[in-house]
Amino acid sequence: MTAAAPATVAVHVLLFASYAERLGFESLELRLPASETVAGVVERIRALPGGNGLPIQPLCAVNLTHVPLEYPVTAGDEIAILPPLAGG
Amino acid sequence: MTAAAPATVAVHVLLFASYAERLGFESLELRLPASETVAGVVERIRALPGGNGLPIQPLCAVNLTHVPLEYPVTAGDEIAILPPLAGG
Amino acid sequence: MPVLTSTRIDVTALLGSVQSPARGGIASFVGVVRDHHGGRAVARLAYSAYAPMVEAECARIIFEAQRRWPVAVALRHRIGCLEVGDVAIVVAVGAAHRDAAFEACRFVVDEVKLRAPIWKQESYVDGGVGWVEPAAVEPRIPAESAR
Amino acid sequence: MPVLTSTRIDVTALLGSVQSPARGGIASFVGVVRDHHGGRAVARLAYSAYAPMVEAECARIIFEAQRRWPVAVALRHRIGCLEVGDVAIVVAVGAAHRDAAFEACRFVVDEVKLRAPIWKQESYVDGGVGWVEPAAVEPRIPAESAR
Repeated sequence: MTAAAPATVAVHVLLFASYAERLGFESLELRLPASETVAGVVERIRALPGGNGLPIQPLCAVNLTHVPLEYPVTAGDEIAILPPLAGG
Repeated sequence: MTAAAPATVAVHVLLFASYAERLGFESLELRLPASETVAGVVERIRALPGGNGLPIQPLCAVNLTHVPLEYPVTAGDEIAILPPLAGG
Repeated sequence: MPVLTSTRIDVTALLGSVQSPARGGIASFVGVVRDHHGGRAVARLAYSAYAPMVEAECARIIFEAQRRWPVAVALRHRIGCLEVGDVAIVVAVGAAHRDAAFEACRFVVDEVKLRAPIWKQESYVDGGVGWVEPAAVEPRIPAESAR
Repeated sequence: MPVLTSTRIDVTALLGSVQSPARGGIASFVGVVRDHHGGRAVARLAYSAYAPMVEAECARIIFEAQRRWPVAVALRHRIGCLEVGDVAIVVAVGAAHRDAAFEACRFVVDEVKLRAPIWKQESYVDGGVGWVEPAAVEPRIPAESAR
């Protein structure tokens, strides 16, 4: 038996408003190692062209709910990186 | 010289709502000794027929302003004895 | 505009009257005649008032609110006969920021209930009538009262 | 009804929707587009949103309000292009008593501003545009979040 190749999961990443403007896109499919966290997703997005304009610790949501950056991601998650909220 | 007759003042007394119902009138001219207080006015109104249904210390106003019972009355004052307020 | 009115209160117009390009937050309170009071079914009611004092006292309340917060205030109270569901009081407050709007609106509603000489006689579905006498709270009497 | 709408918000209809014969107090907040922000004259603005999350988060906010107070809540937020003076948000809360109405209304307004993923781009009279970024406050993350 050989060691199993590290499992990966696919997630959907969404950007909005000023963040979407900086990076030039609003959504992205991303493959990640299993057991990655939201912070790891943010790190990958910040490594893209224009991504260093995002804060290291932005506001994030997973599947329509605010989550902390240590939140684990799983296959199929919708991960949103949110600029400062300005409703109302 | 003889002693001056005690000075008196005339005031207008107003009753409202349940108090006007109890006493059967809404306004009354009253002559009082000078240097009387609102409490003295209330005492006189409570001595009228139906007047003992009023509290000893009702809410009172003089010239459109809430006042304490010790408030002095002067000639021409409009003194209102107010049932519990129920606006809004 | 006087506070007291014997005709239907136009809520939308009052909300509009406290708005301006610089005032982005409008807090309001609308009080409506309820169908029950103290366990009895209310059919309709009649508000009466010591009208000149209501106007004077409400002017003082609005003045006090505007000394505390930078706000525009509109206040109407209906008198006469009202049915269940009719609007009895409207307080609308416009401000640049919502904190001031909310706080001033709450202040004006509370002070009007505590200080405005207005009385309410309810007619019950079972046929009786009764004066509403809230647990008689002493209105705060300002130190510099009357004169 | 969804919270987000791209057409004019009917304030009167929302106030009416939280009223009932048993709910005599209606507190509301109306937020209107102001003509200035940060010292610059605003000509118009555009609200955008992460719409499915706005609906989910606002449903949670209303649920939280109704666990704390016995209230009916109506909430609308406009998106798209707005002019100065247009209504951007309305929160209307009906309750039997005014304390609950005021407190729940304030709660819902505060939580929407803190938690609903909505963004605002202002167009200034002098020609520029800018994203409004309030001093970034961390929204409270519920302990039992997401799943």
